[in-house]
Amino acid sequence: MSLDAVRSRAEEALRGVYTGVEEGKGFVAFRVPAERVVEAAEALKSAGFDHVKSVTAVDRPKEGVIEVTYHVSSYSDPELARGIVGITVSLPRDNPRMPSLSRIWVSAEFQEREVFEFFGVVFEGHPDLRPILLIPPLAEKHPLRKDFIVKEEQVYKGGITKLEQPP
Amino acid sequence: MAGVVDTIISWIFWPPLFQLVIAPGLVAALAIVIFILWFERKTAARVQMRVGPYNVSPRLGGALQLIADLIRYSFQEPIIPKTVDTAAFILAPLAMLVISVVPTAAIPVSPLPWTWPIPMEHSLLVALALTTLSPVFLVAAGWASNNKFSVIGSTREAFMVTAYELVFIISLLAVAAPVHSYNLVEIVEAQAGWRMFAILNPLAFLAAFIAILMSTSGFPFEIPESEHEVVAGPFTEYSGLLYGIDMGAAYIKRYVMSVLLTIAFLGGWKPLDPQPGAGLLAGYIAPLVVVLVKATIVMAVMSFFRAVYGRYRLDQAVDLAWRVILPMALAGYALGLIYGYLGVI
Amino acid sequence: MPPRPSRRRVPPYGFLAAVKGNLGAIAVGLKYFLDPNRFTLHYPREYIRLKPGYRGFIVLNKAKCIMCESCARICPAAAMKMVRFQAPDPRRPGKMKLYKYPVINYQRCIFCGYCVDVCPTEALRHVPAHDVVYYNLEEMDLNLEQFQVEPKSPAEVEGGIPVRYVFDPERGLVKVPEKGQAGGG
Amino acid sequence: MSTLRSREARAGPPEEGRLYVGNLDAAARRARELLLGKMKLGKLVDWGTAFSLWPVHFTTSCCGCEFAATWSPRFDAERYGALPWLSPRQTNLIVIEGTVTKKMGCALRLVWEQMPHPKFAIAMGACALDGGIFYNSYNIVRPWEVVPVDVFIPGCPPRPEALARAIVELQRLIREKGVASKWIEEGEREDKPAPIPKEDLCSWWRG
Repeated sequence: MSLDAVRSRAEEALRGVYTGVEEGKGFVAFRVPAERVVEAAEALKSAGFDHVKSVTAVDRPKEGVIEVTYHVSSYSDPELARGIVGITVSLPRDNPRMPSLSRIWVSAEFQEREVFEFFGVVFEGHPDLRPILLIPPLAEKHPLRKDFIVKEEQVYKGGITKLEQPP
Repeated sequence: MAGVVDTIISWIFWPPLFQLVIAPGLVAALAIVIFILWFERKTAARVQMRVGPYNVSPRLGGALQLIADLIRYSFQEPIIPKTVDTAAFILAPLAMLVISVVPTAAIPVSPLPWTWPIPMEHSLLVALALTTLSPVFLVAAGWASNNKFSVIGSTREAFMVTAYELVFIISLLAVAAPVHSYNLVEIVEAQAGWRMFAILNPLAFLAAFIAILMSTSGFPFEIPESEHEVVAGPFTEYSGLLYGIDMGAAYIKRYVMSVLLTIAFLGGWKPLDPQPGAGLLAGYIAPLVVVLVKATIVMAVMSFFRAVYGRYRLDQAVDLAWRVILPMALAGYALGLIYGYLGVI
Repeated sequence: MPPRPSRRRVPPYGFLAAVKGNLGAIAVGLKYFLDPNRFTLHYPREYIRLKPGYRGFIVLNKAKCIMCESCARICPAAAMKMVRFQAPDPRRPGKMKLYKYPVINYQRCIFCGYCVDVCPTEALRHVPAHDVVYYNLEEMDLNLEQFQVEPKSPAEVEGGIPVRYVFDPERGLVKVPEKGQAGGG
Repeated sequence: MSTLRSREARAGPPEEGRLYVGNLDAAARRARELLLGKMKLGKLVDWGTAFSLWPVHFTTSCCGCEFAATWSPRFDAERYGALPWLSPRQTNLIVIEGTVTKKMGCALRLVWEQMPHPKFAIAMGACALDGGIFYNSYNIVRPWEVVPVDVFIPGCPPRPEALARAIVELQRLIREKGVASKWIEEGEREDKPAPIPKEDLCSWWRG
């Protein structure tokens, strides 16, 4: 109920830009093409969404895309604070590049760095695109991509011991 | 034989030496500070429904805890970083320790003239002047450490100095006004019976009490060393014995100021009244013990506040000092002037 | 739910309120100073006996184990592993049989109790011991013999007194000695 | 990082033009022999160190709650003389609580180097021993690879009694093995070598 107002405000701002809508509980996401994301972000910012709550990404190796989602909300407008609006961008997996939104929302800066080091998404125009949590040899491997292998152990310890008597 | 013993006793109890080195000077100060630190930890624990230091000596209730801490500090590695000014870094705590004790030379503990280390007419002023010296070395210690936290802590200490020194001096002058004298002996002699200045002039007493807490980083005003904000304030780089000296010097300063407070406000040796011609025991040791017991009680009350109060911010403390405590001290001084004009004492 | 604007209660302000507040704080401190309600557990001399069902250290009863590997498979930290032995089968003479038993590595065990829950024959069970520490890492990686030995709580071994805490409506938590038997058992 | 100046002075010959006050080196050695050999100072030092373990706590995970509970009124660990202190220069015990990531490993090493000898370390919880449920993570180090750990506490997280037991055991270790007095006798405590050198840990750190 309360999300409807947020949704209508966001739809009004993004009219003509978005290509699809997904809705969850207290959350609505608009799919935006990568080349128009700056335009969409500026429209949302002028509509009153003043900060980014989180920047996340999902690696989909079968479809060959990495989807980057910005969750934006508002502190200044209590009506908009009732819901979270997402803008989702699909990027090609072999060369994920998109314009940085940290010029529009300053709070996106650190989280874009995090997405950069964990998924390898390059944010063009980011003021300081360095790894933030990982240290250099690991930061180039992008550990949250699906093709990064973590070591697993089996349930057996050692080999098989030959005994004369049952243990 | 008896002559030899008498000579030795007279050498030990030679006032300039005895007063500075043994009591109420360095040795008594260290003993009382060790007791007070233990008392402080136990009091805080008691109010917080804990036990406090205990297992080190279960029969004494953990009274040896500070001895253990002292031993551990003495035999730990004294780290002297390469970036510090070595001479100032080492000398500042030592100077602070020595300077903290020096005011006891001006504080008489008995009315008999042969017990005064330096016979002087304005002993209150001299003692006050000497107590204001030690913050300089605390600031120097922080400055010599060449560490941002030390420098911040030193700056906070400097702010606090400007806030409390005036309060302390004015509130102690409120005692000198009604007596028409700066001589501590005359001030004590004026407080006969229950007419001690803590009761006659509670405003000045409270102001002086809070000023002591502020000057020695007592718990509500533990701002220079507040460990949640600046790591350990001016002592961030100090380790081992030097840190022990640093901490000890702050507490010794509090002790010396408590002795001064006892003399000026709480009647000094007053239940006793040594007559001229009294011997060593009745004329020197007994009044000294009374003064030390009173000063210890004052310090114990200060330690109790650790368990009650939270820490002030720097701006709150300075604001409190200038806006509340300073007018209170001035009102106490005015009260002292009225007493002096009316000749109450 | 969006945050609702809360109405802040403004504390009383002014000189008299400050004096009253300070005196009240000192009075409360004095009350606890004079009559402390100290409920500290003197740990090496006293200890809290754990209730049944506490997820303490784990011990194996080898006779009950049916070598199903469920415990090793469910372990989220890969702390429980199966050790394998090949030995003659007592039922079929001349044939060899593969025996598998779990062992545990306390370096990794997070005491979640999944292995105990999943064990179909209750061969694994929790022991009410929780205050065991080690000097080196090697002795934390148990072998099959060590895994069957029931670990003892050092406080119990050293002859501590079991105590328990009850809630007193006036004084809060109060420490009382455990009823019944003292010492171990 | 930091040196004992007297050790530097002892190593080299006295420079010319300096005020040279007797054989300070030999005097110091004789004083040390007298104090340690004849007056049994070592036992006193061990006693003092054992009952004055001031922990600096290196909280990175949930074990910090249990650390707080150990110093709370119910399991008051100040009974052992252990006072939590937030400045590493004045402490002699570090309690490593929880997962140490690779970036935090450098911080752990730096804090460890700030502490004066003799110093001790307690690793608390499954994450600090072998990673716990993060055993196969790409971004953790084991604290015992970074600093020499004296006592290990299993658990996730351990109960406060377990941390209290670790302190009691550490006190026993110090008093039985004489770790603190050994440091005075030999000048340097023999550290178990940490497997990861500092250069690898702090390669990213520009400080």
